Amino acid sequence: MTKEELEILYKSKIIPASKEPYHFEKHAQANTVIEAYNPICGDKYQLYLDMSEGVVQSAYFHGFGCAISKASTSILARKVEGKRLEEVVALGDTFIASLTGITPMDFDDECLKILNELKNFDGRVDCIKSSWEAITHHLKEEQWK
Amino acid sequence: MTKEELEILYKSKIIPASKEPYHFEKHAQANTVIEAYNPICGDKYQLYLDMSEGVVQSAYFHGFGCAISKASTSILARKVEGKRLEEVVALGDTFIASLTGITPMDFDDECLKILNELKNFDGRVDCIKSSWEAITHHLKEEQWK
Amino acid sequence: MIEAVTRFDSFENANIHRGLYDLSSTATKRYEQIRTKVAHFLGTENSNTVAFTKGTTESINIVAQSYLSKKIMPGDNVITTIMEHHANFIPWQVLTQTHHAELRIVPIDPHGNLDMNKLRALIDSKTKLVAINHISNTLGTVNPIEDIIAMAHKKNIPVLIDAAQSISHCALSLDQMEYDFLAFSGHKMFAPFGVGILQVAEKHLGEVLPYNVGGGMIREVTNERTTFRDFPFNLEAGTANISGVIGLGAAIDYIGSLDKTDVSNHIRDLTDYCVATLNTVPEINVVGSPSGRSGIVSFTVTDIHPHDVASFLNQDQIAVRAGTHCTQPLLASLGLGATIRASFSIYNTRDDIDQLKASLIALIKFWS
Amino acid sequence: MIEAVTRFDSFENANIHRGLYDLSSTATKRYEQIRTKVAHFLGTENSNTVAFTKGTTESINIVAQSYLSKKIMPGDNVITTIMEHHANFIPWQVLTQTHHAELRIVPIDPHGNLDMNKLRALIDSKTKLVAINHISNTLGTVNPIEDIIAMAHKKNIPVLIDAAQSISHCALSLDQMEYDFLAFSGHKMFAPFGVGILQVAEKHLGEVLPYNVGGGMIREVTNERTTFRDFPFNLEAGTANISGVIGLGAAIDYIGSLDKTDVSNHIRDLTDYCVATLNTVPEINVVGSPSGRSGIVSFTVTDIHPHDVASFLNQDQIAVRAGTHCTQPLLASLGLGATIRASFSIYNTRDDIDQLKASLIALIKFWS
Ligand SMILES: Cc1ncc(COP(=O)(O)O)c(C=O)c1O
Ligand SMILES: Cc1ncc(COP(=O)(O)O)c(C=O)c1O
Ligand code: FES
Ligand code: FES
Repeated sequence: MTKEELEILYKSKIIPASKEPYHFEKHAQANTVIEAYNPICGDKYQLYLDMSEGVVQSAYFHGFGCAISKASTSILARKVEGKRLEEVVALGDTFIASLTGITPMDFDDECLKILNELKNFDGRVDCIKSSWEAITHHLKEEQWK
Repeated sequence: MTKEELEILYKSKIIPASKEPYHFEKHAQANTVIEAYNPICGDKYQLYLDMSEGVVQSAYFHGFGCAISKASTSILARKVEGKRLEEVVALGDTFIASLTGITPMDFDDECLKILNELKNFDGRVDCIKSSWEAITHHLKEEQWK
Repeated sequence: MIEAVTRFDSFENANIHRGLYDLSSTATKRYEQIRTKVAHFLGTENSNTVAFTKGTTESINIVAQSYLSKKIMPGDNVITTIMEHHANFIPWQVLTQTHHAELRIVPIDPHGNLDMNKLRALIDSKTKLVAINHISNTLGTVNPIEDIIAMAHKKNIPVLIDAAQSISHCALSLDQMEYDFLAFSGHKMFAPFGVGILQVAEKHLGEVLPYNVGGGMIREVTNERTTFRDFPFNLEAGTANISGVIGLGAAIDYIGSLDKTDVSNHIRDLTDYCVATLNTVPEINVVGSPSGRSGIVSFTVTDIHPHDVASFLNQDQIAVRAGTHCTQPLLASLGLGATIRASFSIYNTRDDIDQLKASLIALIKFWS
Repeated sequence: MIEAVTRFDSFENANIHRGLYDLSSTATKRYEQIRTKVAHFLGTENSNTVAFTKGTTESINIVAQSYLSKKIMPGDNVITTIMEHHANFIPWQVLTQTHHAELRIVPIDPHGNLDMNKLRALIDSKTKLVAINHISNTLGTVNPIEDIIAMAHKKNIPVLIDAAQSISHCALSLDQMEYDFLAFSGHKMFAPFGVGILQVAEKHLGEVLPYNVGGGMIREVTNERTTFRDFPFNLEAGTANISGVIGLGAAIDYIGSLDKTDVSNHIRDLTDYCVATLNTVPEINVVGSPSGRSGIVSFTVTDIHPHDVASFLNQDQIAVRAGTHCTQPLLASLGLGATIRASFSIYNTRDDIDQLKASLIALIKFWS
């Protein structure tokens, strides 16, 4: 990625999504709270999900992190709302796999595609992945209960 | 050292001294017994000294080791007999220093000279040194008593 | 291998798992790729079973201190063998002594084979670990690891394999064995010194606690307490030997490129030829005659100390080692002070063995 | 340095302290010569005060486990500071917790200087060690080590210096200090990764027990017990990172060839210039203003996360690091999540700092 391409990505999506993230607030009454912690940098978000009948009714998040992780978590919150638990897990698995570069993903979604393009940027893949891993991991455990 | 020079050294001094070492026997009645142990190879000799009036009256040794260490200990036994404790310590210090290559030694003695020449041979310097270190170390402690 | 290491040292020298600048992220990526490579080499997809260590010795000490010391109780026992390298002997001796447990040492039979009946008799419900080498670095004996693992697992006892000598013999199917812990060193497989592997079976991953503590292996540190990352990252405190790891990666590529059966046959052939050749000289005494022997032959020469033999052979450009080979208990049990050891790799030929014999005969003549 | 390592890997690759063949004896000799070189560099003739380790982290863990853990009693305390690297913090936290002792943490004043009055107040007759870094790897603060040593020694308390950041600043006269333990890493002084030093004052040599156990560090092993060699050889179990040590030797030659005062002045100048330059930009916040600072400047940029700053700077070929720099307790005490850190070596120039400023200004504009 050239510096120019990078600047376009940041300007068009990352900075806006991180400056005005979707549902960025503590949502204490949520029935599921998941912590997404990135041990590499120490950044941390709380994900607040309201789940009923196996569906994510609403998703909020709050915490501290870089622009990439904030944008990624913001996109995550928007994407998972209205999805069934299994759908969220499937999406999470596919998206995380796409970040390894081994399994490509069919991106009909512009935002996910941009995140994916950043996977090789300066060792920042964990910034993209952290919240996705936390939610996928948590919901998988939920499924087994 | 060429292989030829080495063979001459071995043939003339090392092998004979190791095949028929001087005073090579257990000497249980000796009043001073010193262990010379080389942790690199596990070889070990007992040095049996009979000391009286600050003079080494007799020196014997016994144990297991390579030709170099046996020759070296044999030479040691012969050299220390009749010497005063301080003389043995001084000789030991000088000889050990000569093996580091830093402090040269004036060798009027043919046997010590040959041992010294072997100091760079194949990492065997500990074989030469081990008994000398043991006796010098022990007698120094003796002096402090 | 050397090329890989030099390239890294020159152009890509950067700390891993630390900063987020380009160099560093390249280093992290290569480091983790090599972890995956090692995992595949060992027959697993799960690269999180693989920790980088300083070498076999550190790997085994980690199992002793960070795994077993938390489990072992007074009266328990650990089983090892008389033919172990000190690295797989002293850690268990020290551990059992400090925990008032017992070290049980499996002997060998007169041929140098492990005494399997004795092993069977020594394993009991108080056994907490069986620690054994795959190939003896002094006798060359290839131990029946699969049988031993089966025997131990029947009683739910974990098995540690010291694969220092076997890791370069890829044909020995380490990758199909169900060991619990595997330890080896890079330098035994043409990688640099000072890097090694501890592999842990999935079921024990949560039981291996941190060893060194410090940067890079933590989740969170407060004034009051620290939480640690999971295995293998909980073991990798401080700056890693990155060029060592990269050299290890190159070594695995190299070994992987060889034909397993060819290598194995070649080394077996040299070993057998060496034994047969040395046995033709009456003054040469080959140590042991185990039913499986690979890559290593120890011997002594009547009336000439092993170190003298080795020094003269080195003069003839024949690189053998003399000494106890860090197996003092074994040599003591054989009544030997030291041996000369010839070891073979893919580079050697039958010619080398003929030269060895010729040099030995010349030396014996010279000495007499 | 790279040349020295490659030469070794290519031609002289042989295990040390083991076999007695030519290659190996050359390797042993070079290894021991480098031990002497390190000792001289640190101002002592006694090379037996110098142990080779994996790095600062391992050196400090050794002092914690192999020295202090045998001495510390419930109710005792260890003193460290809030500005330590995790490598000099977690080992003491873990040790004091497992021994029911107390970890006492010296705070900093608002400028980022160590609070010497607090330190004085915290030292008491139950203090078993003071462990402190020479230069903070996050703030750049140069600590008054001599004063601290004098204060501790008055009460007979040993002092460990983490010199990871100061070892390349030869002008800081480490070689004239009377510390009890000194730890540093090769990679901070242009040597390879994965090698470091633990130096121990003569009076404590007998008190540092083995850490890893195995080959190369023993006197004698029997089935029943093992006797160990003396320090430093009792610590060097297993095959050493020989090429790392050789690289360390080359690095010391290199550092030794520099003019101490020049290096020191150059780095101080860059540090001061960096602080002054960054302070001209309102959105840039330099962390701390200690009275002595050398080689390191941490800062943040208003409204831009440090990792985003670092990534953009890296695009401009400016290598800075973002994160907690393995000093989470320090950052928490400052109320910061992370910082960007610029660090300077002899290679840097004022130009680099001007470029840093220009890149930062461009980024701030881009981001707004
Ligand atoms: C002050 C300080 N202490 C300790 C360390 C740890 O050194 P290493 O990772 O080489 O063990 C570092 C560097 O990373 C450091 O800067
Ligand atoms: C069987 C065996 N175990 C352990 C070791 C120790 O390996 P390292 O010195 O690399 O830790 C060796 C080699 O020296 C060995 O041959
Ligand atoms: S830097 Fe912490 S999540 Fe991106
Ligand atoms: S080989 Fe042991 S003393 Fe010479």
